Amino acid sequence: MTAPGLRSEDFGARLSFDRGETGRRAVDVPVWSGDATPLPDAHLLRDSVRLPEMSQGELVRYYTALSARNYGIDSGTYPLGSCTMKYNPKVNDLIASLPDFADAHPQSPVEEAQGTLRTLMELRQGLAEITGLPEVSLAPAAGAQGELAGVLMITRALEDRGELEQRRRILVPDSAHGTNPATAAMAGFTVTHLPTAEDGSLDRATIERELDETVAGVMVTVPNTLGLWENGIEEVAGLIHDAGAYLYADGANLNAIMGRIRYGDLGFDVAHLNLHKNFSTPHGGGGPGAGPVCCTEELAPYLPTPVLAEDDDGLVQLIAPERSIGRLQQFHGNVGVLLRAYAYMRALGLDGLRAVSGQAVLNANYLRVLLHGHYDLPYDRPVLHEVVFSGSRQRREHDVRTYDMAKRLIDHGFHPPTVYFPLIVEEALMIEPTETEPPEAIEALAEALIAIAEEAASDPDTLHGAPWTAPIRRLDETKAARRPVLRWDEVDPKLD
Amino acid sequence: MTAPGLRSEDFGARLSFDRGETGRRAVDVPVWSGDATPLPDAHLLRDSVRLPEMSQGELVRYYTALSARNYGIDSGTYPLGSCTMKYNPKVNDLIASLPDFADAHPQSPVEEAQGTLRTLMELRQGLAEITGLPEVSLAPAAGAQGELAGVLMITRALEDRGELEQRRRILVPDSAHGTNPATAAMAGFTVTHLPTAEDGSLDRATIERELDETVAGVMVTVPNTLGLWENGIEEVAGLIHDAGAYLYADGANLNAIMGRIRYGDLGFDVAHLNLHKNFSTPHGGGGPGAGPVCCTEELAPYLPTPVLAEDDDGLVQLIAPERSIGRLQQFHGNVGVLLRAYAYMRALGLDGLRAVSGQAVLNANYLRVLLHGHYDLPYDRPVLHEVVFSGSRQRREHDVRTYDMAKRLIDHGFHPPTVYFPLIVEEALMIEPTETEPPEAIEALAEALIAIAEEAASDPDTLHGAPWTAPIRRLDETKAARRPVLRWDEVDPKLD
Amino acid sequence: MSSSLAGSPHPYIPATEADRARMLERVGVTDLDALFADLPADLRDPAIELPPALTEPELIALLQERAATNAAPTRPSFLGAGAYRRSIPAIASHLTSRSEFVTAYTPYQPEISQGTLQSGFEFQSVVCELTGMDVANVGLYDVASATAEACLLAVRVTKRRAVALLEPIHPGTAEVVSTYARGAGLRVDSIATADAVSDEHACLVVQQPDFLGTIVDLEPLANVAHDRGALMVAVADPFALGMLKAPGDAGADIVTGEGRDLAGAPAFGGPSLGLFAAGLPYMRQMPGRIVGRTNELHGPEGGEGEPRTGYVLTLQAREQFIRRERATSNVSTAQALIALSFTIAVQALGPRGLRESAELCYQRAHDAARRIASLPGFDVPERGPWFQEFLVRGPIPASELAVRLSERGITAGFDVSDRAEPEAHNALMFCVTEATPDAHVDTLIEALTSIGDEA
Amino acid sequence: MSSSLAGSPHPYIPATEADRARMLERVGVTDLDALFADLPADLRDPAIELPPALTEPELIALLQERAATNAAPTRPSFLGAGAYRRSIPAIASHLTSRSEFVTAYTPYQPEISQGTLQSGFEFQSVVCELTGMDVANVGLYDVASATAEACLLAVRVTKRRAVALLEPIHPGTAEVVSTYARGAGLRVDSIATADAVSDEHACLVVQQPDFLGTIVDLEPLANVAHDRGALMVAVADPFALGMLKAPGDAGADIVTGEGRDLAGAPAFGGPSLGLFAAGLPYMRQMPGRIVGRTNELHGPEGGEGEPRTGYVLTLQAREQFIRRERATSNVSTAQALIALSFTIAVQALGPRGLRESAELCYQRAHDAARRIASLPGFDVPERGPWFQEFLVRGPIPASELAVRLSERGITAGFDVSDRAEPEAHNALMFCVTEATPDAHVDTLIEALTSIGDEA
Ligand SMILES: Cc1ncc(COP(=O)(O)O)c(C=O)c1O
Ligand SMILES: Cc1ncc(COP(=O)(O)O)c(C=O)c1O
Repeated sequence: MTAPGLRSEDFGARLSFDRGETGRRAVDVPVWSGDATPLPDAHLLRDSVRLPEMSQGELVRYYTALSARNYGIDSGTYPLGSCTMKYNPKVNDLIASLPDFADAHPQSPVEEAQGTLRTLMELRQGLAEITGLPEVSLAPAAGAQGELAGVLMITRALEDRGELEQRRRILVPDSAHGTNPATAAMAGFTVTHLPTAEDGSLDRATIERELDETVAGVMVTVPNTLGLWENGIEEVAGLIHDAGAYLYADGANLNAIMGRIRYGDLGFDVAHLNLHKNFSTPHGGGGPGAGPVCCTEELAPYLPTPVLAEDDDGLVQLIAPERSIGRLQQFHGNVGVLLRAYAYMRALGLDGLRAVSGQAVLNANYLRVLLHGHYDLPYDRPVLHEVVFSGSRQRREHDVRTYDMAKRLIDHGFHPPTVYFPLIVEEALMIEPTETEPPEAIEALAEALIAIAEEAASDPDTLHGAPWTAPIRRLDETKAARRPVLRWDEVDPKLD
Repeated sequence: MTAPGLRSEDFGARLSFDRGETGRRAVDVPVWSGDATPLPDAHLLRDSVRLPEMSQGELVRYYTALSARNYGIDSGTYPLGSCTMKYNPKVNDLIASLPDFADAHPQSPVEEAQGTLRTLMELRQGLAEITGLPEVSLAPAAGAQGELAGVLMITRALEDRGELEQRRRILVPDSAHGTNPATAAMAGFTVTHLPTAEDGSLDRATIERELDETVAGVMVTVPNTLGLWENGIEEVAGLIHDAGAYLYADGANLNAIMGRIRYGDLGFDVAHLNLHKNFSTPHGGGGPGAGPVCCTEELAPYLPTPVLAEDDDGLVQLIAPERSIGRLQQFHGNVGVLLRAYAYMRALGLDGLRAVSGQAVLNANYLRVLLHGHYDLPYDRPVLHEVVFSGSRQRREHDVRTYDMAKRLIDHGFHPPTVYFPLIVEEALMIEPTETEPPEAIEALAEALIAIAEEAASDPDTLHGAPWTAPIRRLDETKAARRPVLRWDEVDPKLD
Repeated sequence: MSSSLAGSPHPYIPATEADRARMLERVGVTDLDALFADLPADLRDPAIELPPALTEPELIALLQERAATNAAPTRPSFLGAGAYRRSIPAIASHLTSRSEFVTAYTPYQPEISQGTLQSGFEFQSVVCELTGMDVANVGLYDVASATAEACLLAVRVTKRRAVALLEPIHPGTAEVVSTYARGAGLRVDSIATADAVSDEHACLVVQQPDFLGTIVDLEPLANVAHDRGALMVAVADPFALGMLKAPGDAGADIVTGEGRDLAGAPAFGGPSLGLFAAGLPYMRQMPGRIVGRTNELHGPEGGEGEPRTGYVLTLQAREQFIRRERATSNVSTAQALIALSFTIAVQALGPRGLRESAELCYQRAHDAARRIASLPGFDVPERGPWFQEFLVRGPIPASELAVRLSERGITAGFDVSDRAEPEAHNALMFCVTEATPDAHVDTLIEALTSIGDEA
Repeated sequence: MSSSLAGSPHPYIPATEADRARMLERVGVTDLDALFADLPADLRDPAIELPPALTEPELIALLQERAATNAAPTRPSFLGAGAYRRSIPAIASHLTSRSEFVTAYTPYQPEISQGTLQSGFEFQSVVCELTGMDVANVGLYDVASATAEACLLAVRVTKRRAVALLEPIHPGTAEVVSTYARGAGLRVDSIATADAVSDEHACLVVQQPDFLGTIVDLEPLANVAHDRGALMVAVADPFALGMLKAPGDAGADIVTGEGRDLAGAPAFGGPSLGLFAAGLPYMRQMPGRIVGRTNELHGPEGGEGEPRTGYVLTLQAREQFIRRERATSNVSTAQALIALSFTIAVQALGPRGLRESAELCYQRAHDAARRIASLPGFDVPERGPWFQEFLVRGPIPASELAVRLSERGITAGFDVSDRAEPEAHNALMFCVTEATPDAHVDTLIEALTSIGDEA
């Protein structure tokens, strides 16, 4: 329901830069009327900058039209596995935008920011309780930065133990998210991949074989990316510690177990959480998130700066831990996201968090049984927060790929699940409904997927061409990568 | 881009009441934990109330999906004649929602509301300057209430002159908006319609004939609803005053003349303005608006309560004028709308307001020349802020009605213009582009209308069935009126 | 400071000088002024004094400063008397701010206005449920003008020329009824008991809870009105209807109410929202716009699909733009966006949340009243069961009590000391709702205690 | 108070008891606990201490109270040092709050993510224009981590194992570079002049304006870096780039920057927004996500229409989810929504508005500095041309000056008195921008005058 030019046959061909008219402006700026200071020398200054010139109304229409070409949680079910796309309470946005919070300057004396700091302190305490890991830094800006923090903490601890030279390996399951091996590599380690056993848990024999004095740590996602409990992880923890290595938890999947079991109790030394997933802060089209890192007392001295501590006057202070790995950001992390997470934690309390994990797991299992038989289920056992099917049968029998089936789901009004991850599942279809979907939505999703499985047999071409009803059809990704066009000015108003 | 159930084949069939599930809730409410007071007697209490039961996420999705079934200014060109649908600056919403403004209690002692009152006082002064009518009440909630205020002021003035018994008629041009005669009737007058002359102005001879000692006043829209200047209105004003009657200006079309000519200077005694039109406060799907009434010193004692006045201590007070017609609302008018109007006035200043009227008029004339020859133009002369075409030719030659052409415009991505108003133009097509549309948009609108005129000849059935691309097709309005279904509970989930 | 770059277009006006030149040429005139040639030359371009234009940052700064000269929202205040601070679910303002709702106008084109229309139908449904009535419109300006319209409806239906307002009624409501009545040449009688209703009265208007906060037993009043051939108009607080009997179930023929406080912040009284609902017999006499449910003439997919449900403005033959001087009312633009917020807030609360909120409000108000009544020198005279407002008499005159509280940073309850009701004598009317912070009540009690000690 | 109606579903969780029973039956288990049977029994359901759940009104009240214990936004503050109050066009927050943007995730499905993707492409274009570079990604966490990633890129490209940071650089940036470098086993040299760049350095990192506010002539520095085979990394304030030469035009190979302040409020430092742009040769070495422009494989209307333009994530072979331990970076979720707000704000300002804002900021800061320099006892030592931050020495020690200002309700400039640069000795660094209210500057001048008088 948008106007010509905004919904035209080729909306994407005209960027803001191609719209408007020279001389138009969307806002005015005050003019300095006092004594003028001469500008710096001309060679330090620029001539001009090319930016769109649009009136305010035009610019508003352009971005409003762009928004209509997006699908979010508020549009419908968004069962993207591993991403925990759940409803984002609006009250949290309201809270984070309270002017006293939003306008706080990061260099403020702590006395002037106690409202923010006290809130973060309580969040930190809550996360310590929930993970069973008593020490926390809220600094990491996202999961991957939390991982980096955790691995660097292991580095520093080994260094202090004088074993860093020798321990150069980190073990990572083959089902892990790509950030795990990438992080280990960024921290200077080599990565050894651990295979997954038939039950979907780590292969114990391999772990026992690999664990030696060259291992710095093991990164395990719990529950794992198959949506399964990592059987015997508490025993594996013992083995790892016996070998002198550390056990790292990728806590991105905390939604399955919040309030029910704790990383610390299982023997993990350090974990990161993805607050934008489990604590329901909006994903924002790819951030901002927050990836707090939680650890044992042993690793606490290495936490990234800052951490929070109450001083004798009852003031919450920003502290650099004794042997900190250092800062991860110029300031204190994505505070606006942390405030939202705090609000979420307080809106739920312990019972609420347990209700979250209970319902999240029930929803995934409900979907599992509804789809049972229609798609291959490589690890056919009860799941936790998500379930990973395989489209192998459809590929084999009808030359229809999971990719096609995912695209077809768009025509049914759903955001597709995660596909082709975890890598160990052929034609993976990784579905995480989350607790905020009503049963009706899960049933509708199952019906759509069943219809698609039938269509794979009856009318594969409809799947190959899908989606048919989205604002745009399948795009030429190969061309995008082969002949990269990455900014306006390289493009004619109409490409090619 | 919305999920099943939200975009299903028959979205409208399921109201919020038909969604969700017994027991769900979208918010929690605190429970009283102190000493409980017994509730009043049971016969004073209700058993229950039927309302939807949805989780928060479900309710958000439902209304988000509803919003996507609407077209606003931010969606595209909205050339609804007489309604002045122009871009609504977002900064005005920000200002009206500043907590110190938004949370002000209407019964506050004036000392506690000077921020609001001072701002309203300056708005009032600005409107007095712009209309040339020195006294103003900001109380009326919309144009029609402003009209009522104005006519009642005339009533009171005549009463004080002892002529009310005798002056029972109000003259209203046949091109007037329906609120004019309806208002006159509500105020107890009989309405005499004045015909429009060939040039689109009032027929002078009729006025002269009708003006006698039974006439209380004359309501004239300036510029009129044909988008035309009311030729000789300043002379007519003299005649009216000579006859002992008052001259009322419907100022809904102020956008054409802001900063260029003033009702007071033309001889009007009283005028209302539509701030939601000319001062660009959002129309909100049908309000809230604001319809201040402005008048001469003579009529000032009759203004509706409250008016604003500064006292000796410099405090702005809310005052009841001496012989006020009384209150129009429990409190002080649509203050949130008035704050936005003030912000608009300050963002533009006099030069800006003149630029508004200049461009609004240029845009309408540009459209007039672009469409010239394609549609009949009953009053073929330069226009002010809007232009009224007629679809008579298309009706006569191709059995295509203006209604059909308007619906077809939806398929082109535009909101249709006003149709069948003013009543004196057969198959009227009343187009007001406003100054906030860029020339490109006006050209695109003209192209679409020309294409439709051609289609009327070549493919009338496509017009008869239009729109084809909207969320819903033409609705059965006759059935709606004959068998009214006006609330949930009278309806089955699926109608009929 | 003023806007920079003279001659550059204003941000709200896209056309540039070059655009303008091109358009003027096409129109065939030399400059903008030429477009205004029809206007009388001697009156054109008068001197107009307006403050200089401000850029956006200046505008925000100015109005932030201005706003700060209002009392801060954190100041304890016990004003009610027609406007009540409520806890509005956060999703209401989020959803209501969607520009598709905000920047649309009256849904003249139903095909691209189903958002406004369907939510208008939701609103009507909610209002009917709350009030216990058959039909509601999509809202009028405010409770007072809605009540005036109710009186006019009663006059049209009964052909009688007077209306009766039962005291205590909000003085603002009474005044607006008088304003509208004067135009129509009607008599307005303010009456102290229902016995005063006569066969000259088109209707009896009763406020629920009444202006002094008391819960009214509407049923006997409705019986009296009906006995005398008058309609019963209840002016009810929709929030209180979360627990109070629906006026329709107590015999009301028309129910009006103020929806603003359940839609958002008080905003110094407006935008307000007039609720208007009536019994089926009065459907075609209703003022204002009404949304009806219907279906497509032809289904989708080239007309072959099953026709889908949709919503339209209906029963328009009542309205001014068709009926003109014979319309039921002149109302056109009303308060649609506020009605949307009201609908979402009430639906978010849901059946239990609304009841619980009303009871919470009731409990908190009664608790505060009890605490005040227990202070030496203070008295809380009751006139019957009440909801959220209560009368307080202190050891000093009411107006002085208000001043003393103000000196302590507290805005006192509304001064009702000059009213006729004996309980109001020398009293301030305090309001405590579910949204009044506990700390504010504590502050009040402390202040009253110390004022009591001083007296 | 706590949430009412035990057993009733939480507002964030739709399933009711009845829903749950039905689902459990279908799944074939008796209760929720049975779903967790795989978890080690002895560790399940540990005691966890969390504060009680709050309803929405309680939550809002609590956090409003909390927020009020921060300094009010109206308190005059002259802090900069990496975070700057800016005038952000109101449309930015309006548009950024559209839930289609807010509640989407990384655009894995381009067909229903063109909103995020196309605006990502807009962002890249804006960043390239501002920095004068060829390629930008859709943003990293913040300026400091972006600069660390720039160093890692330089290391990958040059195969050298050290980086040089030219002082004065933001200490936070320097620290983060060290954090990342330590992991990669790199040396970080803090250098005072570009002469210290050697052929061991992968890059020279220079901040523009530098940490003490001075505008840097980048070109000679880039020449030195290039002479020694190092890349030139400029860490530039994108707002200052409204008037300063684009680092790309001065020879920079990589440009990073902090976008937060042009996107919205400081938010105690975050959400932040790391800008990252580079020359074409480094395209396939870039960290983070990149949007590319392409077209449909088949056009609309059953494939017959002309293929339309669209946007996709591209060059993904660099990224962790494909490349795993050989990725250019581990970054996944970044700061997309802040990048959107940045894009809209910069585009709303437009070419002239951005320049005018930068100049306004420059003029206002210089005016304030001049006024301070003229006060007896005060001195504003300059290190060269500067933008918005200036050093102030008073008649008393810097830390004491800060305390005295604080006592007068003013937050002083950032304390740089312990730095090595001679001009910073005993100085506070004050920041005045285009958004600092005039009244705040006046208050400061008054306060400094009286402090000067006392000394
Ligand atoms: C299992 C797992 N680990 C780590 C991450 C990385 O988190 P982030 O995207 O916040 O960096 C993700 C999500 O992307 C994930 O699903
Ligand atoms: C010419 C004219 N007069 C009066 C009105 C009535 O104004 P409102 O809708 O604000 O009551 C309108 C608009 O509807 C109008 O166009």
